[in-house]
Amino acid sequence: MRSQIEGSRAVAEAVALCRPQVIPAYPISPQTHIVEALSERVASGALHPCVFINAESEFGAMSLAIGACATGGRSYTATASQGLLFMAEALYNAAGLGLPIVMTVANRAIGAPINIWNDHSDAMSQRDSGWVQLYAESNQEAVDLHVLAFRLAEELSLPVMVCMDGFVLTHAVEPVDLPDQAGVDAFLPPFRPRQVLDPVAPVSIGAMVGPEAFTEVRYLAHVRQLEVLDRLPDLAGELAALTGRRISAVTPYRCDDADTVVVALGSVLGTLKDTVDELRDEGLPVGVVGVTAFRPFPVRAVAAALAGARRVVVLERALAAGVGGIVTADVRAARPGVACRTVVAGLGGRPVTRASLRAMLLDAVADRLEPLTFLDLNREVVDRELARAAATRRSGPAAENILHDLAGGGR
Amino acid sequence: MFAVRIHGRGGQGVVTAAELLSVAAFTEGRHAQAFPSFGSERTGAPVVAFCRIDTRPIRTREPIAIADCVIVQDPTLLRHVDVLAGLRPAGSVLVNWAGPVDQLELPPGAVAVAATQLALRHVGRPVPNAALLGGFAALTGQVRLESVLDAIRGRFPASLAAANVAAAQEAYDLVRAECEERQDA
Amino acid sequence: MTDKPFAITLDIGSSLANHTGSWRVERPVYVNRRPPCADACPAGEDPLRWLYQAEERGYEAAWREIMAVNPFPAVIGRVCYHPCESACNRGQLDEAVGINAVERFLGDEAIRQGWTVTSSALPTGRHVLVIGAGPAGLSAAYHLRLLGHDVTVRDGGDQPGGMMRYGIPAYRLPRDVLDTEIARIVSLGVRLERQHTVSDLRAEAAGFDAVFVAVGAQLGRRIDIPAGDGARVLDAVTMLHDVADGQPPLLGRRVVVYGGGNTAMDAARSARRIGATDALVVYRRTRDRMPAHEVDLTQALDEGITVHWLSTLTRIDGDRVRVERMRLDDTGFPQPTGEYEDLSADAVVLAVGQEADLSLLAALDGVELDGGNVRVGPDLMTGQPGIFAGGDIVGAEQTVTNAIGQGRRAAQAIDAYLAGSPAPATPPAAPATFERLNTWYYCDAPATVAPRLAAARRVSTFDEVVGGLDESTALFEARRCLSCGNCFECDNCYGVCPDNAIRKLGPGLGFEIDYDYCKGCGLCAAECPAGAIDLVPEQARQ
Amino acid sequence: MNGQRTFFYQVGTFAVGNRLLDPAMRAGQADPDRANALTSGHRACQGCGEALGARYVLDAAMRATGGKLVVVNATGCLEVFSTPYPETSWRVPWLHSLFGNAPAVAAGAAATLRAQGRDDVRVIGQGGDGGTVDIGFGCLSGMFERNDDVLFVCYDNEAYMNTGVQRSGATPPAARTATTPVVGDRSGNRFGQGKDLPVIAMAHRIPYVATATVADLRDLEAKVAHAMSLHGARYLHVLVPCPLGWGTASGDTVRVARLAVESGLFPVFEAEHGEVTAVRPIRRRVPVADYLRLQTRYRHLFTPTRCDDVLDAIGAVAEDNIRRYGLIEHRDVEHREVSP
Repeated sequence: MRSQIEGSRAVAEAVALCRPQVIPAYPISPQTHIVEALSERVASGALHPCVFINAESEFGAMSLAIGACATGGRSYTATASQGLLFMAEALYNAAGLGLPIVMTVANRAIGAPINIWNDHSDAMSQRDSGWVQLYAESNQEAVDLHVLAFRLAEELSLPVMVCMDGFVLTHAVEPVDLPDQAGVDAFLPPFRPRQVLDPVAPVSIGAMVGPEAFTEVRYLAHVRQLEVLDRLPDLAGELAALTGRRISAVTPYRCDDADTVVVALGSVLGTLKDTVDELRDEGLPVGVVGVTAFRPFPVRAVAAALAGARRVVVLERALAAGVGGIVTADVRAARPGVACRTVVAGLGGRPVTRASLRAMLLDAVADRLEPLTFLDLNREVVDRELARAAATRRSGPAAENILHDLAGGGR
Repeated sequence: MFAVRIHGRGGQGVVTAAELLSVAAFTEGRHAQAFPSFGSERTGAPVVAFCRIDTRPIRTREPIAIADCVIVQDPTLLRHVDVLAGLRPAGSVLVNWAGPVDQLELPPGAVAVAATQLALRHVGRPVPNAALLGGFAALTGQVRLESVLDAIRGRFPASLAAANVAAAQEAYDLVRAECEERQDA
Repeated sequence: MTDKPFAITLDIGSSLANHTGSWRVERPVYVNRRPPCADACPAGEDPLRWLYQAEERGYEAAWREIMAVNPFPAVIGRVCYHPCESACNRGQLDEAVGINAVERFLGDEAIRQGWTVTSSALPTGRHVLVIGAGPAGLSAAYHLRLLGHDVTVRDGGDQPGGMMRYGIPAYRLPRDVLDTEIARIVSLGVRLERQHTVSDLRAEAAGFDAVFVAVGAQLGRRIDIPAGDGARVLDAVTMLHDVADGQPPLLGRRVVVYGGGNTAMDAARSARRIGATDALVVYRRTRDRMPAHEVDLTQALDEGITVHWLSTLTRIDGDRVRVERMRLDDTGFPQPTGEYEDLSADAVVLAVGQEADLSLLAALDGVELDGGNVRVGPDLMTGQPGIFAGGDIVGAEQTVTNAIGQGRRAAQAIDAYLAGSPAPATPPAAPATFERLNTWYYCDAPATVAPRLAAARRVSTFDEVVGGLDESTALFEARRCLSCGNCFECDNCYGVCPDNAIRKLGPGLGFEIDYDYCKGCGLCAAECPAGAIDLVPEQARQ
Repeated sequence: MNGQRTFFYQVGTFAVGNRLLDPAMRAGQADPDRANALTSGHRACQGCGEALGARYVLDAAMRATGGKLVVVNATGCLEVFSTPYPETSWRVPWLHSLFGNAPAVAAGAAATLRAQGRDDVRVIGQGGDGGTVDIGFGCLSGMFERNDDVLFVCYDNEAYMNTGVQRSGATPPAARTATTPVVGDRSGNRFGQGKDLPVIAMAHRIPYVATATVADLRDLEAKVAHAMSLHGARYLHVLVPCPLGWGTASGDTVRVARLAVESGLFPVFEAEHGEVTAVRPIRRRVPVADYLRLQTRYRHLFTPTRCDDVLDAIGAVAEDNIRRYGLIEHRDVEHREVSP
């Protein structure tokens, strides 16, 4: 059913349609509306049987999910930012144990300085945790991805993280088509765990593995994650039969004859597409590649989507300090030999506007783009701070000074 | 694409207003996107919410810089916030104000409606958002009053919805009368 | 492992493939150590074994365990001075187990239930003559019958029992009890010839394959004390014999008994029972050095008998005796002080020891006498092959219990002699010392105090003074046994092994250590209440 | 206390079994068919108190639940020695996740069971003192305050033994560890209350909190059985001596645990809803020195010179426990002091 609904609520509805049995959660902006809605559905009995647990921390929440999932319960949680980092140890553990937990990450920056607004720093920091990472462009896609995520997770015994941009998507009210319960039930059979804590057939889960087998365990985990790419088209097809919408690991947009292509993840793709449409109208051969599955990284699909591109710009919503792009490295590996620029944009909630994107693309097309560009960087502020830093050479929070500068003080 | 920006204070239902507006547009078969200014502001702080309405799917996610309409839920904001920033030259302004609108130094097209008074009278609490949406429907014609009233009914429990519907209806009537009066003038 | 994740998820219990026994440098081994009670028992009993049965209410089995060693449980349960209890480790914890009282309960229970013994041995056709129907002789006769030999017992007395009958007053050993236990021996097929005093051993031994001489020490020792006219002086042995025969001597109102042994106590207490109003024991040393057993002394004192400590009898004169005060020198020996005291006495009973009449043996070739005793080898055989001697006449402690033990040893030696093979010697097990016990596990449970007849009543009669235990108190007492040095299946080892390396074999079967997994931590040994597990070093392998 | 005392037996309450007792009155560990939840072949040190304690607890819980039990284990010695690939010593459904999250993982398991209506299957979380009082404390406290249906068992050996005997929040005063060395005037771990987790657990007013040791099996089993008869968050704190970390003879594990109790240094009690309901009285009191002397982690208190001031201070801790919990029973019958 199609409705005008907040993204968080839509995701909560989608999750509820998947009949999770245990939902542990710890509140963190901008994930709160999702778990609030779920707690309400559990309390009202609309989602039954399901246990909603107010965890004492994100670490606790993921740990509760681990226990719940290992006992054979379909388990879901949501978090963001610092919360994801606080979960980090448990994330690796859930993945290592092959527990098919599904989690929403309402993407948000990581402090310090503390920042509650959207970027991808959080999820990117956990890209090697062994979780499957799927990024939603819109709330509709977020909904579809969640339904897909449970099926994918449980079929392959892997945890799946659905990443949706905090506030930008979670708090946006827009039309979303939710599948019906019967359809979801048909798509998503009851959870049959590969391994389960059960007195009927006891096993020991979580052995200590030494040098003699650890490499093999890791290799198998890698192979298992790659299976996601094999399995995804079929499952997406099944889901498309239900929803009429098809999810792909990689979605090219107007790439056919594009010699400059922007690669991006998440909600910025919408603004990018509008920008590309605009430039196309002006005759510039530009395109967009949206990456939905970042882990496992769809190397072949990305390579295929970029096959005709002469220039590639990777629009990053996170920064690997000291290197620059994060996604860029994977794109480069997929398409070696093609000029690949990194544009870091929208950190900490800075709006990524069509105007800025347009200017950046024009630069790209004109080969004026630096290998690493910070979109809309306030040059004046950073130059002043750098000059000051060079003069005083002291440690301390640059952020304080910048804020002071922005407030108009300037020292 | 029709872009609306709503200014208010935390706790005044600014976000709800944007959402209800988007729902009203949605019920009319159009595409709409409502979203708040993403901040950590607490009750009383100036806040903004946005609503885009279009006949095509809305993909862009940038904040509304160029607005077709600005709704000001709290006139005291006018002293602190540049509510008119990015307003299209022919853009509409709807302000919650019980007095004559020309006291407010707003563009000539600005319309005032005493939404707080209407809310107090109908709802019993100073929540001007529903009334302002009624006024918006009358002022811009972007959504029908009935769509606004349906959105309100879909959002609130029956008695509260009825009170808000009454406030919206009355605001609609007042603004419509005002607009007609101006047109006539 | 089917679909389970490789290496991360494992099949339960698979660590059994890991034999941690290789970690071990010491191995625990179950042992049966020699408990102090058994070590101390002159009769050769192993009280722990029959207490173990009694603890389970297996009273008949317990009794049979005793009967395999000692045919007089009911007698011994009354008259033994229970060195087992003195040695009992429990005495160091709270109070010794009342082993003797339990034995008496078992003996009495056998009488009540009419339990009998039979010999399952095939007749050997050999015939043994036992001279003396005292405890040593009857014990030997009993064991010889159990071994399949024919036995004839010859005794000069009217009734069998020897000192059990003629030396121990009836208030300590009721005659019906004695008669029953003797009858049980006789009914095994022992030929008992009463009033048959053997004087020519060589002649009498003819036709027998072996002889056991156990005539006892029936002569009261006399000492030289100046005695004036009219002095009435008796020896305790004679006095007690006469009392036992129903012909109590006339002693008068005040009786002085001289001596500090059990016989002195018996004499004094018997004197009270045959009419003396005052019975005074004169003893030359102090109470803690008195050879009489504490329980006898206590009972005597309870009955109103007084003791003159540190005193020797120096003269008996008519109805007066003179005693000299003594003091103990540094070696604990009494030395005269020259201080005297006169006491009035209608009669003086000398209880200063007993001697054997060895004339019977003196004439035999090869038989050597040593002071008042017959010299025997470790197998109790005298210098004359086939002639064995035991009991009081071989210089051992003159107690019923010891005599019974002597009789059994003699029977075993005679059996070996008749078979032409030496008795097999088993090396004694290591002792079960108190230090080896883990006493934490034993409940605090003081000894049951046996009910006693009122002192007033016991003075005037020969009714039994010490009452027996009833079933529940006997059971309680039996269960106070610590089972020193021997497993009693408390399951501690099975419980405390962190490696589950102990297998429980089932009731009565004990435990087994699984050396595949035992790491040799020693917890089982440390937590064994009874100290029945030793840790022994593992041997280096080639 | 729960363990019913059986007098008039040579061995009643205190030993594991005893053929004289009705099988129902024997400890569960006496049962030839006991679960052996932790079976042979594990790689615990000789005389490991934790291995012993874990089997005691889980066997008792298996008994109480009819075998319907799942177990979640924190990282630590117990986990490492029990499940090195390719072998596991567990015979119960068992999961190891992380060091600091066992209470939450266990609560998650309980949540699934509740959601699936499998209330007959019960959950135990377990870990060492590090995983309980330190790194796992946040999750544990959360589990307590939510009253999740989990029995959490802390096997307290008073330091991080798995990593080589470093100090934990449960390390007692004056004990030498790898990070509280005895150097110069420094005398091992500093004095202070440490983290008294049973009392902290009580402050959550959860249905059941109890302490126990591997030296009193029947008491331990009774507490596990009682805990499993209840629902909600329950906490059992079991003292498990570590021969390696404490420097005790491997055969002394039970003895030293017993002395910890008998000296008054480890109070054994139980509490329901935050109130102490029962106390195991000291049976044969011993001076704290008798307990400390067996352990090389306290050797510096005795050699080269005896540190009476430190011993007195530790003695004062024992006195305080005795007073606080009423560990000395005032009985009519006078009992002889015998050192156990």
